[in-house]
Amino acid sequence: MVKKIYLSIKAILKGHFTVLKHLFRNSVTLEYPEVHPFLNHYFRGRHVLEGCRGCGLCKRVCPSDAIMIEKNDNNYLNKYVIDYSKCIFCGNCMFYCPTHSMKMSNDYELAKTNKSQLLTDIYYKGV
Amino acid sequence: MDKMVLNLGPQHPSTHGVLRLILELDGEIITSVEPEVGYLHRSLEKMAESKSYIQYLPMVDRVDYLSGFFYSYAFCNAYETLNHIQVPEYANYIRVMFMELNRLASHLLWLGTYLLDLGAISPMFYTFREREDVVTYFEKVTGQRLMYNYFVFGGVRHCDIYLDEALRIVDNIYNKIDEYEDIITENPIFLSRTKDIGIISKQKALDWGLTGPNLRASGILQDYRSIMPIYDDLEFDIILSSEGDCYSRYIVRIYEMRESVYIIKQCIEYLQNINLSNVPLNNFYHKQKQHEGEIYSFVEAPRGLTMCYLKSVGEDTPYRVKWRTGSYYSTQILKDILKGVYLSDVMSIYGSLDVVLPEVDR
Amino acid sequence: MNYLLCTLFEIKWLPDIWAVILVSVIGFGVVISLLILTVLFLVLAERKLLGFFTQRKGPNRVGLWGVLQTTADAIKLLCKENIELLSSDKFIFTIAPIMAFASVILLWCLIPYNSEFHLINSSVGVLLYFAIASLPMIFHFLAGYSSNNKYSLIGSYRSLGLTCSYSIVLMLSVMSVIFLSGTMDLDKIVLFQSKTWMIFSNILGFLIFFIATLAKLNRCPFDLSEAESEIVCGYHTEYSGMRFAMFFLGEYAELFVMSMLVAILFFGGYLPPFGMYLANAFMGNCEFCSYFIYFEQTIWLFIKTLIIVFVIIWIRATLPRLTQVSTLNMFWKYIIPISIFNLIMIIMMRALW
Amino acid sequence: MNIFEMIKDKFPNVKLASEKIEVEVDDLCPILEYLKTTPELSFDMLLSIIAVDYMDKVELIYPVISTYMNERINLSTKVQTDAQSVINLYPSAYFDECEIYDLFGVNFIGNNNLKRLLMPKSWIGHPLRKNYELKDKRLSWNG
Repeated sequence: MVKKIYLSIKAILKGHFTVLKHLFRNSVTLEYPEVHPFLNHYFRGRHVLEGCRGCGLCKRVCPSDAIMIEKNDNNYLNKYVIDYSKCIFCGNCMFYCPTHSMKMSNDYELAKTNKSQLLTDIYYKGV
Repeated sequence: MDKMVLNLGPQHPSTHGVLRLILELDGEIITSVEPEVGYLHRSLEKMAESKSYIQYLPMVDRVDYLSGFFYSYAFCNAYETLNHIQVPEYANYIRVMFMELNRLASHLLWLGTYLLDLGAISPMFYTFREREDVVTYFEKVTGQRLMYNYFVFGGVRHCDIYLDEALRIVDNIYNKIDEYEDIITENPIFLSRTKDIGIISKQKALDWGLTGPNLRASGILQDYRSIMPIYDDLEFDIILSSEGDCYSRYIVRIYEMRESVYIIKQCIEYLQNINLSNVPLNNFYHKQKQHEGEIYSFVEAPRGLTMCYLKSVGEDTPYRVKWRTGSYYSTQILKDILKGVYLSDVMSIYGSLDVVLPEVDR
Repeated sequence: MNYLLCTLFEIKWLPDIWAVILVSVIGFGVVISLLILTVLFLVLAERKLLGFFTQRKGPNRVGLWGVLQTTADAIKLLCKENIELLSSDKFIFTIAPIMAFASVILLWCLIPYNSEFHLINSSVGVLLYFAIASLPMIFHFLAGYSSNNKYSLIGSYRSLGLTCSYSIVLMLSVMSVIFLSGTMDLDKIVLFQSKTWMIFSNILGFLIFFIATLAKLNRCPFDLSEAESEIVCGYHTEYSGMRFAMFFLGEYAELFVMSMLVAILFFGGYLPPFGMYLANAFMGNCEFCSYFIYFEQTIWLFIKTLIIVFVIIWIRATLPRLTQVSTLNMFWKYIIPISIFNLIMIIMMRALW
Repeated sequence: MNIFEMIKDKFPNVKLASEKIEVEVDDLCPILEYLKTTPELSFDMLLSIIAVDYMDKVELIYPVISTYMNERINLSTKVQTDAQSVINLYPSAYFDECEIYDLFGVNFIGNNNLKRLLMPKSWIGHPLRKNYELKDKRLSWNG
């Protein structure tokens, strides 16, 4: 009985001092709007499209049907729209692109005030 | 005497998601329990029937967002068995390493939230601090924090994994587990909340289909890792505990984390000795004829045995995909073991089973 | 206080009765402003400390180091709508938070802040204190009962059950202090400790009193009546806006005032720890110094209180929550016998001297 | 001795098909009971119940494992709309049977508390059936 009480008091004190130890450690908080997290180049953020030929493979592998490709009369790419309200950032369009023209950047701040703004045409038409 | 019907959930702070328990209370003693699930149903099984294998692969991570690699593995393995694709050995090691890291992250999250349920505040932040390391490492390698889409049919996406960082993370976690144990394991209040609470006997555990750490805490030696071929070359112990109460489930998970660290270190040791720089990327579009057949693919996930049943009739899309998950059965057992316990023990029992609701509803 | 009153009587500005009222109102105003300031500080301190304990930074956005965070929160709560359930008992629902807060204010008036400023000076101060200190709990129960929510009801009967367990222990350990000092006047209890603090002669009594205080304050590990992981928020689940703020402020005010009582009963209250006032040590025995001592006394009391508050927050950061059953078990099976034993030992000690 | 042969001795109607043992609907409960209660087999855990819709029939697959032998066998049976419930043998089948009742419309005789588990209580139709129309207007959440 006495031993049990002694052990429990010892355990409680041990726990308390372990917690107290953390008082003197540096904080691990990342103060977000001022400090941005480090992102590797594998990060899957907003899409960047360069040199696309419009083969449409990305449309076929997209699990959430978020890609809309529009071609003009000469069979050239006219519009490449990604619906960010549907996109789940799985990266399939990037991984399976045969020409490696789809890239995903480190930009992750994608919030918009209006749902229609989420339909983004990312095709880079040149100057 | 009138009984009070208490509706615990689906928006309760500690049901970890959207479980709804309809409890009938006599004072503070529970007389009957009815778990209601389905608030998070995303029809992942129906979706499989209209998506090609490659389209379905990113969805698989979403069966359980806390341990996505296991489900990716189960599905990839099913597809590879179906189409007889050989997975290179290095890819298997990378898979095991990532799965075990995922197990660590999942168990750490469980530990923090379980103690938060019991009322201890700081351990949650400590475990999240370590989990953050693991998740940031995943983000660095795979590109996202929870929905990895990293395992592909026939291997992994790329082999640019930062082994030194992984080694640093697991070493750190191994030391920190001792620190958690200092705070918690011998604490008399924690013991009074968990010892002899929510006892699941061997027979009950088997009857209700418990698997994983919950089953091993009841004293039954059943770990699917011991017969999985990818774990063949790795040494590890299976943790067993005999009491079957909340405390032994806690202890089993704590020791399992240590075992995971041990496994990861073996994988890292192997991977450091081979040259991974010339391995080609594994991003090509499979447009081959799918074989016919039905595959049962198993993996030992953090929350129990996970089975992926895949039936193919040779089409581009699976004919039927069925997920068997551990939490589904851990939720069911609440019907039985919550009878006759106090209301304040509900959270300590439910938390100790480590239920994650997306896995239940799929 | 008496000094101020005498001066007013002497200069004959006002009729005597008005002078008495004026002095009381001034004293009350001082206490109230002290209370509000302390609570605003205390809420911030708790959040900051819990942040530091868990390697976070705590609130640091509003004002420098987040000092205005609680003020901003209070303003937000004041502006919020008071949501009222149709099925709740309106009168009790409205009156409970007000009364709970009022009784805590009353507690603050009973504390001797220094040797002069003692708003309600009674010869049975300790008894009066505990009589009033049991009030907030009743209103917590009424709040939970009247809000017609099952979680609130469970929370309120849990807090009743908790009262059954701690109140006897609390009184028994206070009895040991009373027996040792031979008085119930808080001022005299403080002065009794001018040689040695009560904690050295009554360490067991202190430990028991401290545990019972934690239970009385609904603090961890006894926060089972508002255990957010089990019964959402306990008795104030249905409260919002200013009514919730009343409970919230009342809780922190009670935390501080109970810690002050611990400091008064066991740590020599406003007396300095070295047996000598710093003002005296640095300035000698001058006329001005004696005024300065009053401030110093208050500062000593607050420093002691803050150390106790720190320990309470530290405990909150570490320990998990007890259950209702184990709390009752612990108090009735272990702590009550120990405290009776302690009381008998104290009486024997007193008789032998 | 092979498990299949042991079953075959007792119940001659079973067939072995690649990874599963095909049994008649009426034989299912007796076979499961035999597998569970025979001490040298003791298949004590039902992993799951898998239902596959073949338009005309629903196939139910019962993977049972024995923690004693570390073995797994899959029993399969084909039903129209009614199947025998196994919750008396394996209580863990309760959720599975509810789910199959919900998503496939198979009625389990012997399970008195069948309910819609995952779909809303008022849902019409059984979504995992192959002939289920995906044009339900309740599914068009996107407006």
